[in-house]
Amino acid sequence: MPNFIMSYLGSTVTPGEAGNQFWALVYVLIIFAGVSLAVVAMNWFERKALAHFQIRLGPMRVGPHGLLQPIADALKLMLKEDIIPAEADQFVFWVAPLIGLLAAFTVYIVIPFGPSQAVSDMNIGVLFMLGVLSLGVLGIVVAGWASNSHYPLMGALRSSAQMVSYEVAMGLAVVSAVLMTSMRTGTGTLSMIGIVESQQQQGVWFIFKFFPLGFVAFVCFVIAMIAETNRAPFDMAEAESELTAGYHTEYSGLRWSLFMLAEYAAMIAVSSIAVTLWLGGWLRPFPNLLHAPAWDFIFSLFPSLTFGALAAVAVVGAMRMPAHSYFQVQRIGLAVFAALLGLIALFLLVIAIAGRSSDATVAARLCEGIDCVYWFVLKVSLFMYLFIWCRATWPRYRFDQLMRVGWKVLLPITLVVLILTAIVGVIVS
Amino acid sequence: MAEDVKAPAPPPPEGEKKMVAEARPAAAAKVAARAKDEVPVPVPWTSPLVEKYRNQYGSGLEALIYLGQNYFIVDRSLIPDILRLLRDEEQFDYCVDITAVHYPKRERQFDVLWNLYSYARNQRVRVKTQIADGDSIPSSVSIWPTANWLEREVYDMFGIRFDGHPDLKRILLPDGWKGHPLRKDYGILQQDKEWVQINLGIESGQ
Amino acid sequence: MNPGLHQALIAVDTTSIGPGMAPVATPFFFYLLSGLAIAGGFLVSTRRNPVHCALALIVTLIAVANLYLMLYAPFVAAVQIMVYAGGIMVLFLFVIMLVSIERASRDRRFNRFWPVGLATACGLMALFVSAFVKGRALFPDRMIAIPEGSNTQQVASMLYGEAGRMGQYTFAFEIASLLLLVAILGAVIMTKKKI
Amino acid sequence: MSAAAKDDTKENANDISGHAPHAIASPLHLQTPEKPYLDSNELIINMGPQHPATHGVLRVILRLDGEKVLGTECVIGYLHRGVEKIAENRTYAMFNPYVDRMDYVAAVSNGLGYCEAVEKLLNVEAPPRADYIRVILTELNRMASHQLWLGTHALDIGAMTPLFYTFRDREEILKIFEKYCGARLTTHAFRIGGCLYETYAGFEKDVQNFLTFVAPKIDEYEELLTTNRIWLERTKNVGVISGEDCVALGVTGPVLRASGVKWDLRKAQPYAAYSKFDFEIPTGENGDTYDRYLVRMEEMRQSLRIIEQAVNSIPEGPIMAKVPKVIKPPVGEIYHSIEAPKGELGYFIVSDGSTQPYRVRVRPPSFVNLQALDRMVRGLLVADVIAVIGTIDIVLGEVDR
Repeated sequence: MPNFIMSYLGSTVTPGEAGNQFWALVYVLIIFAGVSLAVVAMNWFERKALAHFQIRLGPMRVGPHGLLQPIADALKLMLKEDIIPAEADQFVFWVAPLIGLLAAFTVYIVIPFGPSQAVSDMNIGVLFMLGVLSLGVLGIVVAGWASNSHYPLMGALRSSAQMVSYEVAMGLAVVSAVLMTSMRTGTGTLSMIGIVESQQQQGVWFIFKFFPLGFVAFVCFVIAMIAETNRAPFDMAEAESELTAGYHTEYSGLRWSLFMLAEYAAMIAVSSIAVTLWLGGWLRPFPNLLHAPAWDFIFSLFPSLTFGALAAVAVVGAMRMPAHSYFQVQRIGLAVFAALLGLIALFLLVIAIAGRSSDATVAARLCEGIDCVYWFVLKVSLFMYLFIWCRATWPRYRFDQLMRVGWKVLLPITLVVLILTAIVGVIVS
Repeated sequence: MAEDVKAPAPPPPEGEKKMVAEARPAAAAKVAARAKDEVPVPVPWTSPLVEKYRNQYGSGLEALIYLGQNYFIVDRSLIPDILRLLRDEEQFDYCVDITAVHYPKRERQFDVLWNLYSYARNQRVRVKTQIADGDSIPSSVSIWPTANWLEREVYDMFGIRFDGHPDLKRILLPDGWKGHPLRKDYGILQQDKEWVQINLGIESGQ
Repeated sequence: MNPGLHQALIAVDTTSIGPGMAPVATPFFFYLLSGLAIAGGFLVSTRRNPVHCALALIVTLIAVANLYLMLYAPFVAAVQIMVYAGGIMVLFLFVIMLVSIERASRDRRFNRFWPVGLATACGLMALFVSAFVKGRALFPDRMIAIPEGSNTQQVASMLYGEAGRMGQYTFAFEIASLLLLVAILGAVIMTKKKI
Repeated sequence: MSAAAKDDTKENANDISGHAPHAIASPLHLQTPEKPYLDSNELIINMGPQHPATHGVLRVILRLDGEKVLGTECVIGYLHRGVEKIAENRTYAMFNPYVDRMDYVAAVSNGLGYCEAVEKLLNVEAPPRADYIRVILTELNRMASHQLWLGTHALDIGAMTPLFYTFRDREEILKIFEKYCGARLTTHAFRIGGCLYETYAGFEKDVQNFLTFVAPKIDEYEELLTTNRIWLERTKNVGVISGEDCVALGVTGPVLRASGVKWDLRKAQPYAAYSKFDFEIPTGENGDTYDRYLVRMEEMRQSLRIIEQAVNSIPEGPIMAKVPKVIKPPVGEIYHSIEAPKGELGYFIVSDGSTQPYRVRVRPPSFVNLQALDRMVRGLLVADVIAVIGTIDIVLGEVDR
């Protein structure tokens, strides 16, 4: 068995491809835990960022700067009474959040955090992602119906129409990116890892390929992905000022939190698709221009530097705490948090140095993996910020306007971009 | 204050400035009135408008001014005609308010009031009529759509029925409520305990 | 079920994966998915509540999609999920939600033609069984070979053809797309009073 | 409708009486005007009284075809406190604080209307300095009311952020109120005959500071919304009502002005010290939600102008007229109305010569304006109902009294 574990460390393919079920399982667990943690962190980050957009502080009481707020929220939601309306369809009501959650988490099987850092590399990875993401709407639709109440029903209707419509534009935008993979090699690929590798081979992120074609497709995809995840300004399905809470009006407690979990997991998932297709996935900036070992080493320092900077921010925060005794505990808490971040930074630094300076397989591989994951996560977090930014800035679209944007604006644009991409591709090659 | 100008004032051509100018002497007149420290009383209102209607309807109509505010006291039978004429011919196109006052000791217990305004003349007038308890009165919804809710409120609060109202039902109080609270015989602490017990499940009725 | 099929499945897996860990659980998943698909189908035809039927149908569709995956036809599997489970079933649900469920569930479940339906089902069953029994000769155990190139490319070349050569099904494919276009136009004309 | 509204601008304001009578039956009992091509069931949906966007406890019953509104019926009265009945059992001075609780976001306006009405009945006039203080505070309160409206209206349409910006700036107004009279929301700032409190030291400076503080903030709100594509799409041609319909339905205030009728009681029948100040009445053209938004934004700026003039020219002198300790107006009745932030706020007071009013009738602008909701939302979508409820700017405390 140890041999079995070690054998993968030298492998350059994903555990799914290698048929390595142990590592596949490990990856699944890591991803499950990681995504859950990311959702929790996102929860905190969204509340803080949104608050600062809106000249307020956001959570400040539970833990220093509200750092423990998500935990408190999670506890509260778990302990809350779980209400199932008397007239609801009990079984469907029970199963609906699970459908959404399963769909959102299944997507992560094919998301490549690195050249071999994925559960599996399917040769239809993109299609798989789109397909499974489209299952998420089933959870929403069924939840709205099972609640046996008007607002959730209307939310479900809106959401089903919306998500089916935007899938079309989304799919076309994706196809234009997939088309770009076939440019130099002649054979395109739908594999997520293949797409990133293709960008590496062609030496350009697809967002900049055939400028502005790639960029337009990317923008269309981003709009469609915001709509697909039911986020502002396309949050028709929940639209709290119109439908109280849309499809999850009747949900409470743990079940409601499952919906939230699914929503945020789906957000991260679609952002991952965007990053993979257009922003070079796990690739660090300029991998072709700056590819000397020295550059490798410098870029390897980024993860530890990031954590170091976060630790520094936390230290400054701890020092700036008011002198009042009430803040003493918070100050200590923040200092501990800073220390934790600092330790992580130190660990990453050690690994980076060890990985780049020695030939030790484990350290080198770990270092490489951390680099890939770091860049990937960084790009995805920018998208997360974009989601919050949009939410803070824009009013909500009306339903018919939303459909108009989907069918009359995005669909033609993506079609034209697709055709132009094909024509330009043929001309160039 | 601008109502002090004896009606019908010519419609002010463009300007608020002129109105302002008119308002000042009126205020001065009021100050003079106060200086004499006499209790103001309603005085007859004379104007071409009043003359016209008096010729038409005779004794069913009384026109008075109190504190610079014009009002008609009109016989109940003339109400729909007068209101319609006021809107169609005299440009009182804005029905500000419809309300009622209860005088339990009178034979005809209720004053019903229409408070009208003319954008063109910048002038207000009140039309008042007296009806007995249980009497109904023609609805003016067909004259001013805004009368809809206002009449419903009068019905709700006083129990005065408006004939021809499209949907006369209670507006502020719940549908099954008993009593009309703005009548003088309805005590301030009084409420429909039965309704509260049945619909809110509060045993004490409070 | 059939020892030959077991052999076939295991053989396929080991050959395709090459030096790795033999996926011992494959027959288990095969039976599991088949069972799910059959159970889903059974529920579709027996449940009174149309939404439950739709959910059962989704289970069937997903189980079948996974069977495709096991047969190394991932493209078909993905399309199955995306088009059927993700698209068509959502529209199904969309329609069902607008139907009065109370009335629908009060209706008789089977109309008076049910013996005809049953007979048809039995006939189909017999056809399948005979094809399976006789097919042992036609499809030898190890005929499921992994074709060259990826599944997506194979589907594409069947539909659109290789360079310079029309594909096997190009004509049929285009006809089907025309049919769909006509259907869309018909739907638009039916719902719009004036265009 | 917009063509009619254009006709109704100030030149033709005299012609608005020629409209056809509009009978409004209960919309829920009306026949659908056109039968849909494919048979579909109508959906009756209850919006409120507990709904995040009905601004309190308004309940709107919507009759929908899909998401299209076929008719609405407002059910109000959840906040009914019988203010008019209370008035009959309190003395004139005792009733004064109650009026603050009607339109609680514009309490100062309510108080001003009531005090002036009783003053008219008593035939006294507030001294000039009191009038100036009244104007300053009332206009500040108009700002506060419009800011609150803007924030909640934007929130209804889905823009969360302006809410916090407007609340931040409204806070400055409330601070001035607090310093002036000790209360922030229900101020009870005025008394019959004038003002009870002299301005505190530094009042003028505070107000001037506020003026310089808030002027760029209004630009900031506009920056977020006025040219925002989504905002335009959500508000343009939504909830259109013509000037004619406004007049027929008795709608007043910014809603009326946005439909092109240039009418503001501060100009038409000036009260307090308004005749001394120079300001514009903003009007719209289309009578849609966007125009109402623009009109209110401009009104905020005009309020600033009025406040600036008032602060700079505030006269010295007494702040209270000679009013008897026990207020006993002579027998008679009076109607007095002011331009509250939401429209014409009128008080009709009947005195029987005793210390308590015989009858006080409040003519609430929100109540009457709300009646136009049905006219404005027919044929629109559910999301528009929310936008239109927000744009009418109702306060349920005033609707239900």
